Amino acid sequence: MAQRVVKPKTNLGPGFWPVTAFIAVLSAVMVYLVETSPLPIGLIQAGAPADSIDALFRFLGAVAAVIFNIVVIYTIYFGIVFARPKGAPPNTIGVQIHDAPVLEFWWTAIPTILVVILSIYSVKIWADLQNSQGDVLTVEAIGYQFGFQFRYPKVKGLVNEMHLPLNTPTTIHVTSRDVIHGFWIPELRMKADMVPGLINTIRVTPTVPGTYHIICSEFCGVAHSAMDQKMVIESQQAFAKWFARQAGGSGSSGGGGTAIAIDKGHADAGQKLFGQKCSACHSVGPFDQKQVGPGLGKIFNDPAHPKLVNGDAPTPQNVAKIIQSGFQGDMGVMPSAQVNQLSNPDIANLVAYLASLSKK
Amino acid sequence: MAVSVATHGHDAHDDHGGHDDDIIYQETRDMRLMGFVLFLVSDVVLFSSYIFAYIYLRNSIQPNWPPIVDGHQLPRLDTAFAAFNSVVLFGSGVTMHYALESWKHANKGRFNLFMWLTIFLGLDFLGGQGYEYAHAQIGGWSGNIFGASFFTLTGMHGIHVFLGVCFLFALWLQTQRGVYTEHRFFGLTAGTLYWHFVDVIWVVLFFLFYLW
Amino acid sequence: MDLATIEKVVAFVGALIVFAFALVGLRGEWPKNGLDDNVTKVLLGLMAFGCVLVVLACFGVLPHGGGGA
Amino acid sequence: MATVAPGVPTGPYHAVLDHIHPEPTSFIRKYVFSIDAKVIGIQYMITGGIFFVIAGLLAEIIRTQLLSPHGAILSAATYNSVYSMHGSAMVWFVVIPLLTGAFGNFVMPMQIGARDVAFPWLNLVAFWIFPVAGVILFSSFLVGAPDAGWTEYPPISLQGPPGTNLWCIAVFLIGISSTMTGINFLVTIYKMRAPGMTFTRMPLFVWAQFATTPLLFIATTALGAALAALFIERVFGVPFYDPKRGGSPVLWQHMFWFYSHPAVYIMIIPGFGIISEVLPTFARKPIFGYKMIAFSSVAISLLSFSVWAHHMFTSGMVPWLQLPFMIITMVIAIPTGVKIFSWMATLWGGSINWKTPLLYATGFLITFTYGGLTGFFLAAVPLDYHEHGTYFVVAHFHYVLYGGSIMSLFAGIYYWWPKMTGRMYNEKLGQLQFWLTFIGFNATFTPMHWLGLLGMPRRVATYDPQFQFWNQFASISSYVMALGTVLFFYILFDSIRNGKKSGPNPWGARTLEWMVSSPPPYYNFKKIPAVLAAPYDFGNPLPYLGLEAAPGATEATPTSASHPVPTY
Repeated sequence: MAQRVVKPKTNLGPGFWPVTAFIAVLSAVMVYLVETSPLPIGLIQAGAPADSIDALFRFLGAVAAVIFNIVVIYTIYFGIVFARPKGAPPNTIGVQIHDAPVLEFWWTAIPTILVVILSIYSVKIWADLQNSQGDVLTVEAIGYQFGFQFRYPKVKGLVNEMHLPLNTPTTIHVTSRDVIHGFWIPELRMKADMVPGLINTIRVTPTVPGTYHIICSEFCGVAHSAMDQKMVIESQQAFAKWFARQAGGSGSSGGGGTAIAIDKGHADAGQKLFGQKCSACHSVGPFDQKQVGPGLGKIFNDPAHPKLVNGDAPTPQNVAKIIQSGFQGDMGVMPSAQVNQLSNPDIANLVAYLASLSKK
Repeated sequence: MAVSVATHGHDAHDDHGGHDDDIIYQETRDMRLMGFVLFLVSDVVLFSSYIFAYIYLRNSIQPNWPPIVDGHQLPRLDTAFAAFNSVVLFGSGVTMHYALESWKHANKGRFNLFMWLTIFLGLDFLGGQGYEYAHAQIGGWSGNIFGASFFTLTGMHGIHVFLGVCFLFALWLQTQRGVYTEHRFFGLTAGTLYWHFVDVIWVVLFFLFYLW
Repeated sequence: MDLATIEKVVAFVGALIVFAFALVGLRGEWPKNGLDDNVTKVLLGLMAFGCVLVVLACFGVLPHGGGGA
Repeated sequence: MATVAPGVPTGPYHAVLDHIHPEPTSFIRKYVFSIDAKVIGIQYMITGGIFFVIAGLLAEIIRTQLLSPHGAILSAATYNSVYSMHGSAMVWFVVIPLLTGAFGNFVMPMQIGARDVAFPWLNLVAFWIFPVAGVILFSSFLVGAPDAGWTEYPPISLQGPPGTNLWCIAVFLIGISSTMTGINFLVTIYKMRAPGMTFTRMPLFVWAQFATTPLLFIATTALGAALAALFIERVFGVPFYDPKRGGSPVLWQHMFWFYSHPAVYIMIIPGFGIISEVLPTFARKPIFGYKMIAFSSVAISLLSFSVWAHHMFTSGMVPWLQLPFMIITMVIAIPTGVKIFSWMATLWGGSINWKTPLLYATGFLITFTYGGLTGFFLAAVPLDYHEHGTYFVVAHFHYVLYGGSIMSLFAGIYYWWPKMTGRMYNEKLGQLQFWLTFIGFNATFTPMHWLGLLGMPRRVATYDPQFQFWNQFASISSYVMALGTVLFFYILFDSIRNGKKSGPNPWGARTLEWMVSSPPPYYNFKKIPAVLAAPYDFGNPLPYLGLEAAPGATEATPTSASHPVPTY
């Protein structure tokens, strides 16, 4: 066989125990850091399920860190220590060992025990979420392409923004009007799919006031990425005030603010905005150059289409109205200015830009 | 090193060509049979998927079944006729079984009789399905989920029956041309298994759509 | 006698015949042990079960409530 | 009657060569419509490689788009099509065909000592469906490519562009191809092993293929049913999924994931098999815990049928049903963990020869462990409420699909390349390519974990500007990965042109495919060998009898006069 027989190393290698100690220390440090971190995933906890979900994250994170350290560091260590020495003949063999039943038993048993522990812990937190208190306030959230609307008890119609009072166990029923959306408030660590024809329920208890995001987490169409809406957690007094306004007012649209100063719009700024917000669905060609919505290049003087999609005359005011409140009809669905995050001056700029296109 | 090699009986067969050939036939037949049965298993999964879909859709609008469409309660399907039609199909399964048995016992006359009985009963079943389709007042294929499930599942089954009839007819032609012998008839085995499979799928569909 | 009754009578008689022949076939198949034989056993058995279903349907045991709303 | 040498059993494929198909002579029959599993395997590899390049370019377009929070180059509509096609192509047209079709066909028959698969013509048909389906898939770009992600959840996919129909057809066809391959491989492995090759003497790659086959022909059929229903609903308006007409969108998710979760294991179990071949060969010691690795593949395969709803924790199902799905998902970690520990222990005490395939195998070990551990975070239902549908998921499945499946593919290609072509590749460049891929990969996908946890949903063309830094970091790292891939193709090209002859067994491996010349002869074995033991006992004589002039097999023992026959 070989001209020079290199005896395989059968021990654990020279540095096994130091490396093991290193793994132990590193793992201990990582576990300590994960377990003591107040915000293990770096997001604030704005309400009730967040803390228990973060607790689960810490626990899993600690276990995962230990396992990962063991696998990676030993693999690298074995790789270095048992590398074939330079000059050894290429058919030098390693230790001819097939298995070690005791070792295999333990490395099956220990993960099994870990899985049992992790399952029990997950089930416990799951049960807490299922049994958590809700129902003091019940809100219904409805997704549509592309935004969220809400129905509050005793408020007629739908409101366009969500406000939640502090320290109030709240049940949110989510559903959808058209396609599947996701309803996700990262700071509350809660999410449910908004499935048309189905009502899913989540329960939260907000504890930290502030403005947060509701994010759509299921692909829902061309403006999916823009489906990101503000929601407010506020003191019970502030909420009561807001709620009274909704209950008293028309309730339907969140607008009704200041009028749009159309004549103050700048076409240049409008062009930039158009590229960011509108060009996903609209071309600047004629009406028929349809992408998702119609082309807008000749919106103010198109003999073939003398009216806007909603049947109004093509005046700057009416165009601004569509941009502000969105559109839903047989041409498709366009999100409102609030969903698109367009301020009133933005709308004026856009109208000015569209007007400049039509003049060409 | 301990050499553990099993030795077996049939190693004294290297003299006559026919014997070797038999072994080759037997091994390929076993492989083809196993492949064919696995194909039937994957076909079972295909039907099971739609059956799962049917049960799922049905449960999603409990307790009204058949569903109410536009304020109008859909009628149940015609159980009496379906019972009759089912017997026709099950009968064809039994005749096919006896056709294969006759072939194994080299009884050509009875084989032909049972084969044609099977094909005739299969066609009869297909005709009955046509009658059923014309008379089922459940809003057509694309009207509602009942029609969608019923016509998709029974239609898929009907296609299988139709292909089965073609398969059996082709097999019969092959027997007339002497493709199969008394000892080598894998095609007939496959055809019989396929036909039994089609019948058994109907047992499930019959229960789901008419008796549940 | 209306059409449905005739259909039921024919189905009932047919189901008994088919059931009997299926059982005879099954008995003949029982001692054999190839893959095809085993599959045939299962399928013939299910077919016999189908005949039982047909009999139940003929006597209106299934579907419960006699159909309709 | 052909002459049979004493000591070699007969049988259809055990019979002497001229008993079966003679070697074709025309180019078309030899290289295009060949029924030789090795040629078909290489055809799969080339076709899959082409799709890999296309799908990889789509990935780079995605990353380039995400350089800017407002979307750098594409409109949202185009972007949606691009990532949908990237996912569909990578899953169905790259990873699955390469791991099963390519390596399964090239390596598996040789490893069990067979001359071909059980149904060579079925194999031919199964292969030719694959490029046709691929062309159909990519031609959907001409009419408006599908835009709802590779999962195509209705109802949004019901409104999708016309290309969605082509997508249905293409995936349906590739499903048929997978089903054929699955049946073919199962019969091959069950019925055609060489005499004496009992189940516990099979190489582990064969075990992996064996464990994958039921997934291929059972789960794939369910996907076919779901796709056909989607197609029927889109074209004929038959209600299955549309809630407005009584259908259920969640029904699609059940049917889709009933396939697609097992599909995850179709994409990884053969990879496990490749790793289990590479590690003992380069550590030059037996694989540690052969039986545990073999049985855990089967266990994973069976368990994978009962975990599909863990993709649907947020989509609305009976709450208590979440628990069994969560627990079974976690249980899968046990056989997987056993495998990982066994691979580590295989390195221990070895005489490790650090070549590119082994680098990839250890790279696989590290990234796959990472991906498996983040899988735990997703399996735990409460955490999944936060992570579902975010970049955390994207990061996780790229860790298992790229860090797992594609790394094992790289390992397998480097490992068997000399067998396929008879030529060595440039070892230095190969190692450089590994480091580019490994570092680029980790730098691309690690940040996505944080992005997802902090609130970035997946499938977005634009994103919150606060995430810009890590997105740019990921995009630039992905270019490093792309550079690695370009280098990879250069290495293969260079090897074909300038590579030195490898000889039959350059690695000193012991499985049967290395016992024949490189590239292997038509019908692999002139005489079917008899197998006496599992193949991994380095230093012992080779456990094969009857190998005729086994090239390079210096340790071979002479043919025995006994007459071994299969024990199946």
